[in-house]
Amino acid sequence: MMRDIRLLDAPFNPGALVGPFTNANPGLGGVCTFVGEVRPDAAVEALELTHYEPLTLPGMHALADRAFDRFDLMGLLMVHRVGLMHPGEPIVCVSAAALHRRDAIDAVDFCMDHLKSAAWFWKRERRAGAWHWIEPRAQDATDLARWQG
Amino acid sequence: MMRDIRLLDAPFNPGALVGPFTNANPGLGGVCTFVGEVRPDAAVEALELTHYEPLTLPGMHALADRAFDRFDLMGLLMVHRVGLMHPGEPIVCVSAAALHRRDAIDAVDFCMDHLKSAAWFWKRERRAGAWHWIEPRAQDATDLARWQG
Amino acid sequence: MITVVLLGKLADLGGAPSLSLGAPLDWAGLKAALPETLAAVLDEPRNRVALNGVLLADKALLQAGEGDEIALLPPVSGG
Amino acid sequence: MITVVLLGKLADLGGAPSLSLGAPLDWAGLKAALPETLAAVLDEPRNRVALNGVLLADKALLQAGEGDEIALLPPVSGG
Repeated sequence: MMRDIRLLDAPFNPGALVGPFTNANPGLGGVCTFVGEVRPDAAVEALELTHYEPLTLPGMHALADRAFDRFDLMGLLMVHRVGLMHPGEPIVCVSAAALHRRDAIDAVDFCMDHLKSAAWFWKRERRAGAWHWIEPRAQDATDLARWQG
Repeated sequence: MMRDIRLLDAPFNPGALVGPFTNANPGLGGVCTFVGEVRPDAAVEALELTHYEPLTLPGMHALADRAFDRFDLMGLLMVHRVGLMHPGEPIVCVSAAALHRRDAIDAVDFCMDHLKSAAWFWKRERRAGAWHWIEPRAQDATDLARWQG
Repeated sequence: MITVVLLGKLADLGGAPSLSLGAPLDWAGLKAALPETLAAVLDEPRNRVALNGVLLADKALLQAGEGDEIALLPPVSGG
Repeated sequence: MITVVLLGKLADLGGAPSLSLGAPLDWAGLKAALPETLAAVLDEPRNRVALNGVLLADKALLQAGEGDEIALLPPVSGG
């Protein structure tokens, strides 16, 4: 079982992670990968993601545990940026390897919904030289509710 | 709008397609990618996928049209192998770029379900030196029904 | 001549991936010109027919002439 | 000393990402020792508290001693 959970404080190349991850899961039927990037927004100069080490990384590991419990996975890669980021930079990469595509796709969907709404990250944007904290979005709560019950 | 729909008759490296595809969609919020490989099976020596050119490629384009209609996509990559394949070789790669992750993930899910069940491919396996045609699986029809109505 | 392309297991029943038959051909004429084991399954609704790359809604209405391509398509197994 | 780590917008209200306060501290003592604008929002249920990396079910029962780390956690915005 391949399991790679990381917080990175510098830019990363998702392809350089997903290739070796795929090769580390011989016999897989499929690999699903989601890469999120900082969206360009004319008004946003930079994005900063703060984490609290004693909660954030254990929280990601707990999420990985739940994904392994819920889906039939061979491997899971979950990498998240922290620190100062600029538009176009990858912010998150989740990759799941499984015998069957349904498990791989659903596991990525599940991990992304939880990372985007329930993970221990605090986000702020710099607009016109001033920092603004980002509030949770209603859509994130809706996405999360899909996995309950 | 980036759109890359291909049938390939030789082994390919998905990473070499997805990297340039991602770069060709500046401003994206996320990219979801699924790569399917020929699953190793002790009994299966090789897999052969036959297509009928006048239907198969237009069928993939029609599927891409439906994905663009149904989801809010910036780009779609859909590459499928034909010909003789061996376990561990990539057989399909679908990648969708969008502003929002839900569109990217759902578009890949949608395209994969349709490629696996409704696309114009005929598959056979060689076991103990003899070729056997693969029948459609009931699960494929179930997967497809998720997108109807 | 008319080219008949046989896909999937229909190629096994026909003994080759494609055949050349004399024009013209209607549905009965096609079946009469094909190996009997292949002709015997062609009326099954799950076996579809395309003429020059276009699926026929009703294969019994097939009318193929000189230079046409008929494709005989069993159920797909998918990608 | 007790380290108080302030996350997200609570760091703005506290004027720094972390503070050092004298031990021991209970919930009332912590609020009394913090800038008033920060202390004023700490009872809001959506602001959570962790002691040495463990979330408190009831922050009003906080008991922190020498060398402990208190984290004040506003709602996450997610990844």
